[in-house]
Amino acid sequence: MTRPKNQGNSQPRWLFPFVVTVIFCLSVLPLGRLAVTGIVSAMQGGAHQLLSDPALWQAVYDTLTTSFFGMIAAVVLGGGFALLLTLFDIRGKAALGFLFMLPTMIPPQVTALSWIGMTGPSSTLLKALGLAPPLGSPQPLYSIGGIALLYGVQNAALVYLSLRAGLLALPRDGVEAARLSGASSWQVLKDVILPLSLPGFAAGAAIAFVSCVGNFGIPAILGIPASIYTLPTLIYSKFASFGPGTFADVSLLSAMIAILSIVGLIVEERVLRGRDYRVIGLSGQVAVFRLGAWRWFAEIALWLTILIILVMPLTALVASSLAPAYGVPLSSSTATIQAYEEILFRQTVTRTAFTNSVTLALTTAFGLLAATVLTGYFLVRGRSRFAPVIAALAEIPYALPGIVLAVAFILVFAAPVPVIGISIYGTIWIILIAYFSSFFAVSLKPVVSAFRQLDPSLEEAARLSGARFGRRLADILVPLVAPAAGASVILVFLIACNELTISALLWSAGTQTLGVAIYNLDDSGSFNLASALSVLVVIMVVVMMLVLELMAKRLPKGVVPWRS
Amino acid sequence: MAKLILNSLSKSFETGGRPAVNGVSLTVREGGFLALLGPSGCGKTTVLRMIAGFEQPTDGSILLGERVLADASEMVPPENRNMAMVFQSYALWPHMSVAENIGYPLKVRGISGEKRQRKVKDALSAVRLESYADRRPADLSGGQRQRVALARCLVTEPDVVLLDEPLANLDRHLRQEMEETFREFHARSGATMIYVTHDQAEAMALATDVAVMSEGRLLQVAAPEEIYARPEGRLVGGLVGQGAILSLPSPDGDRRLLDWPAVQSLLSTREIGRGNDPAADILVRPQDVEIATEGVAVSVLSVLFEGERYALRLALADGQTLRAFSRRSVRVGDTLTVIIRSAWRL
Amino acid sequence: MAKLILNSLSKSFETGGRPAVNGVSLTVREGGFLALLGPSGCGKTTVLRMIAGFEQPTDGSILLGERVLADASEMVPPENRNMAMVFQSYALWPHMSVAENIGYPLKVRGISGEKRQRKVKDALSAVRLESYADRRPADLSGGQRQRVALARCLVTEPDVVLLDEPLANLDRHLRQEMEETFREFHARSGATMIYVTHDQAEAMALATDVAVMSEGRLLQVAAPEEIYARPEGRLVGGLVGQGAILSLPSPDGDRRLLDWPAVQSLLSTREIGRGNDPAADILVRPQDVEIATEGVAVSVLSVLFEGERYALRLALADGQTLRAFSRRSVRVGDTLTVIIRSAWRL
Amino acid sequence: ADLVLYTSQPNADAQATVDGFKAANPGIEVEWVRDGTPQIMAKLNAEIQAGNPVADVLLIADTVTLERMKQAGQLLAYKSPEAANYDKALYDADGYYYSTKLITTGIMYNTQASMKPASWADLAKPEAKGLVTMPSPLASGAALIHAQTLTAVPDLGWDYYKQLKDNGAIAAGGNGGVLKSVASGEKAYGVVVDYMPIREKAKGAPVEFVFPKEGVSAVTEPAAILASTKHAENARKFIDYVLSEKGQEGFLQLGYIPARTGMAVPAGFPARDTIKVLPINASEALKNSENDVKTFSDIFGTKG
Ligand SMILES: Nc1ncnc2c1ncn2[C@@H]1O[C@H](COP(=O)(O)OP(=O)(O)OP(=O)(O)O)[C@@H](O)[C@H]1O
Ligand SMILES: Nc1ncnc2c1ncn2[C@@H]1O[C@H](COP(=O)(O)OP(=O)(O)OP(=O)(O)O)[C@@H](O)[C@H]1O
Ligand SMILES: [Mg+2]
Ligand SMILES: [Mg+2]
Repeated sequence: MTRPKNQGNSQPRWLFPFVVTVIFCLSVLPLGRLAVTGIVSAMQGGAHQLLSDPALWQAVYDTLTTSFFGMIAAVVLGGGFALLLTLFDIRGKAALGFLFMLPTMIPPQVTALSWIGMTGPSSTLLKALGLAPPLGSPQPLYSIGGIALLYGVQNAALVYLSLRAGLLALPRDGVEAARLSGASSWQVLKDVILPLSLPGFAAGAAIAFVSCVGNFGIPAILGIPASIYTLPTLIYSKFASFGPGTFADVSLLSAMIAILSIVGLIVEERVLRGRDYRVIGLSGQVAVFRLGAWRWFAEIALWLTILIILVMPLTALVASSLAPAYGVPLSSSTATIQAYEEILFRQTVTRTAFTNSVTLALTTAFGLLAATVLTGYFLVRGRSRFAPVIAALAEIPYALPGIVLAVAFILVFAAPVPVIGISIYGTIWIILIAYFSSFFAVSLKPVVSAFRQLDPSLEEAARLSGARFGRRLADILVPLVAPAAGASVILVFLIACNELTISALLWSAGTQTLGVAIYNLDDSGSFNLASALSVLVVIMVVVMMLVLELMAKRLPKGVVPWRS
Repeated sequence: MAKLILNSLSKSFETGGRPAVNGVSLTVREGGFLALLGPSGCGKTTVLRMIAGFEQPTDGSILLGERVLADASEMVPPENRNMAMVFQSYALWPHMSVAENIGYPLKVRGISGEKRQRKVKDALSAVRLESYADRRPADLSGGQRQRVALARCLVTEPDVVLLDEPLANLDRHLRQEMEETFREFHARSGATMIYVTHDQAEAMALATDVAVMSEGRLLQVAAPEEIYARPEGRLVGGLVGQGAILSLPSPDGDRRLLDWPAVQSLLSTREIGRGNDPAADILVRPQDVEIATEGVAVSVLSVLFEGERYALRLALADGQTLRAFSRRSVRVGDTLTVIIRSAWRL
Repeated sequence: MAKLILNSLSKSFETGGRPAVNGVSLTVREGGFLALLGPSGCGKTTVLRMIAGFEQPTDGSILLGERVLADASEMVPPENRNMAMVFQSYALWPHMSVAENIGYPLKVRGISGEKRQRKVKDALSAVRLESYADRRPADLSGGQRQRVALARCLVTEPDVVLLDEPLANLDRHLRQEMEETFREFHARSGATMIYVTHDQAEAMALATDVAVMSEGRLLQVAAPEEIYARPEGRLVGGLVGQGAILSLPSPDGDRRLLDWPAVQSLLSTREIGRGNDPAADILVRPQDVEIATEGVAVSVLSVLFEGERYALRLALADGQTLRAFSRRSVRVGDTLTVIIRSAWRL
Repeated sequence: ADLVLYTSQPNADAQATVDGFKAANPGIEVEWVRDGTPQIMAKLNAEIQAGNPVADVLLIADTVTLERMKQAGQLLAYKSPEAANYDKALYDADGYYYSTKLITTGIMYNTQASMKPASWADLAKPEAKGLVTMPSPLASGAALIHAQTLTAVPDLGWDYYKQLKDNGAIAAGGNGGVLKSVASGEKAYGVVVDYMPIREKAKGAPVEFVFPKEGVSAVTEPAAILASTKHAENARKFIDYVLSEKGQEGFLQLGYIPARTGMAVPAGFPARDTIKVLPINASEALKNSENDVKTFSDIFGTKG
């Protein structure tokens, strides 16, 4: 009599160790190392009064409020786009979806500055309308609301992509049944579509929240003038006056951030708990609602949004790349493409940076996808007790400001790796690992929510066909979560392409990234060169997206996020 | 409520070759109960989906009384049609409990509190799912899901009820109970009902009218007795009842209902002068084939036990097959003689 | 291939109250064809899912020959069981075309090129979907989807085939063809087949053994003729055949098959000395109820046209109901006299 | 590489410095990393924590930071022969660090502004209400030094910053942000390091830079050798180079005021002796820096 060989539950034996190893390397190791250093430093540097400093609690409060409202803004913006573009008969969906991705590519400082310019006394737009506030009047964006708004713009694509993947998995007949029940479009949305796409929604909102908690660029520009400090800006200020207690302070502040992001996660978990999102049967087609007379209105609103979040900052960017110096009024006589010549033909760093960033971003996006599909599968199907812990650990690195994560990785890797004796410090590998760690959550979220919605019988049918785990993964699971996988790859790619704060600390000769190159140019006052490089990055991304568009027919349905 | 009129309704899908529905014209009278019968893929679901407003006709129009519900250019959205439907795929909302699923159409209509609870409870007990009110659809068996879909469909007072194979996954007992429920519901509410089924016994038992479709076209509409007794054409003849269709020489005149002497003479003409006369399709129903001591000789091709009786497939001398019932088992290969009590020229 | 043995198999779900499957012991002999019959929600699908390996039994074990497939602690994963299944919900892969869906089990088994194409083509033509090879499942009708699921199930050479209401959405013609396909497949491959259905005629026609379940328990397993002729207990009696169950005084001795005189005497005893004798459940099948000029008087409760005949519900004087068939229509409320040719004490 | 340099100089300047050094010392392979001062310090300290500092020499914003490193024993002393050509205030007496240039912080204004500021006090006048921007000490090392320098001036002190705050001044980001904000006309006046507006003006931007009459603060971009260096010899050569006339000439070329005595000033700057540099005591400043940051952010910060 032969005994059964292994548990019949759906995952292979190596999956749990694999997931644990991934989480250990990408999250536990750097965070743990940082914590150890923090504790050691706290003991050496004496007890710090950080916790009793009201400024800290004010910062926690400000972080929470800005992140919360930022999340709301991202959800409204990204959710609105996702709903309108996937469910309604809007014209020009592809173009709108395509353009909506791009603001993620514009560095937040650029967006912030162009918005300040737009709404401030020198705004050409407001001047033309006669609405320009007098010189010196307070800038409305220097506020909690302003920060939240820009967070929203910056993170809207996160919500858009993750929700869109959820919407594509909606069963059409469920929507139809609701309409036939007499529910108006609004009721269908509220009672059926949103609850069913809740995993995607919650994932997008959670990742947006976490991203806001860790953002540095926007509060640095918009917050500090209004005396609004968030935990990341506070951390920067600790680094600015580096002292013996700095590591302790930074670890403590990072722990705060970790707690905030875990709070966000718990909320997400609560929202999703005890519900079933498995779509029974086929979900091949998406229902399309007619907007009727509202269509014009919706289309105008969508294009207007694109204008504000993309065209205006981009115009500002292009304008400053063409200006010979900052503040010189741009006209056909003053405009010069000298910056582009300089960037393209004289600066050697440009090519290195392009190669590095594109390689890093592509490797991270696709490498992470492999890890996240497995981890996501484990989290959703695994019924493991450790699932919540693993989910939380995956999330924290993304919430930490890049500088903290980079420090953590320096702490881990500055000395040669024990046993093998190779040092990856100063090579591109350390940036890659840090990227893996930081963007793990971005990549994981949409995939997890897609798995939540999957009808388990589809996998069962494949198992009975004799397909082993790897096979099922390749043939059934990945194609079925393709929209989410596509979203995760594109998101990670977009974010990694422009990444600055991590690589700023980890780069060394020959491993400059685009973010670093732009920052360095900007920091040294070569604004026009920095702008020109930014414009080139946007152009590069647009070209890559167009290539994707050309390949779209060969890719699984729903992968290319602006195609319906 | 008013007549439901389909006016040379057509629908082509982009991906499909031939139209899924092709020029279907049909009037369902007020409070009528129409059964839609037809082979798999003939367009039944598509017709229902157009009536419900989920698909726009590519041609033709749908009217409810005077009101144009849909034509090729415009349509009333489903939520304004006051219809209810049982989907072939059930279309339950996985995030709602059974009771919530059933109560949703009431909720949307603003019925709440005690009244809604009572109605939901009634609907639950009508489908025998009282104790499952708090389950999620994913935790139900196939038949239970179907029953939830049924309950949801019947909980309101719709003008038109569309049922797409609503009993396909239920056992005989429940089927009978549910048929009873439909009948009651129909009598009570006076709603116009359209019932898609592949089970013609069910169709006959429930409907006031039976429509038969094939390959997107409407073949015949008539009352059940009528369509059973006088089917038009091979397709309807083959679909309604389990008859076998024989190809025999045309009988004289325009007699269509043939008795044994007439059939016998046709069978024998065929044996003598074959090929001369134009062939006619003659429908022979199994209950009209009687095993007797004399008659036409047949050999037994197959014998299936059906519980109540055996279903036989018999071959005539020239290889054409007949169907028959027998209370006794016979052996495959045996030779029998049968009398054909009645037959119908299609 | 070998015997499939279920050994006091049980399954409880966390959310469900009573166990979905409760101590089911059953042996399907090698190459057997077992039909699993039972009311909706009785645990049929759950049994199949345990055999396939999707659910772990909470108690008991499943063996294929000597090999333990599953018990409460361990199980062989489905991919190593060489089984095939038609899911009640079809479980087609929406991202693959029809041909890809069907070819997938072959692809996994490393069969490729010409051979795979041929097999897929054969399977497609067996389910009459030759021209739909390149469609996506979402663009098919309900019955067409079911047929794709069928084709996918039969395309390989599995040891065990599990069919969960595989014909529920097909019309009679296709059903008959598909039944024929199953029979052929069974004969050719020698696979052990387990067939869940709610249609007992189908079950009887196809299976070598019929198992009846109710509320998670196995009530009776026997050959079709056997179970039809000698059902055990009210539940099986009620499920198999469309009989009515009368509550009458116990007949003398242990005679179970009762003829008209015996039934008549029971009916009359009942009328005289009721309440004394312990009651017995007597199953009366409609085809055994004959409308005659004398016999017991009944009134007609309902008349349903079924095409071939009318199905009557009749009430005895004390209100108990009988079912009968009639070739002629009768009116509701009429009084008839009927003879009960044969009855069965349960 | 034979020498690793961590610097907060702008990119092009760092490259030029390294190129000059290599030209003067052929055969020495130099690797350099540049970043903002907070980042470079975070990086360096993390490396030190991990026990493997990579840098050999530092060339970063201010003496205060290096003073701290000196006290922590992280620097290597080297008495450069070039020190003789420098003012004693510009290098550490023990030879731990040497200033290389003077980057002063003064006032820039948009040419369209109504007032032409001539002193720090002008920024607190009603004409400048809501129109002043300055870098934040959190983002810029120079800004902290500037605040510490100005508050040490008896007439100004923290009261001056309170007046600025009351006058609607904002403190945000680094010097680059200030430049953009003033050049684009969003603000009229900015507190900023000298070379930025002077360079932009040369390119045609509508800005002017003034050295206020009270004097300017200066950071001196000192160079130092790390105690853990593995290339001490090359490191010394580097120090010698940046202090040498040739090295200083290079800084001049880049548009900075060289620290070495007797050097010219770049185009656009007033004569060296007309620039009044306010003094700062590095060890004093170091002691107070934490407090000063706090005071600063209490004024501009969380209480506002
Ligand atoms: N995942 C689940 N969780 C809880 N209860 C379940 C679950 N799946 C099935 N059940 C319950 O177990 C019982 C048996 O279900 P099963 O699906 O086996 O029924 P079935 O015999 O196949 O019925 P049908 O003919 O309606 O398909 C039902 O009462 C059902 O509600
Ligand atoms: N979305 C679609 N795109 C393309 N073809 C479709 C689509 N939906 C249905 N069809 C085709 O239209 C025809 C009619 O489909 P329909 O669903 O109306 O059949 P049906 O009569 O309900 O069949 P069944 O009894 O199998 O459910 C079928 O041949 C089907 O393949
Ligand atoms: Mg259908
Ligand atoms: Mg079932």
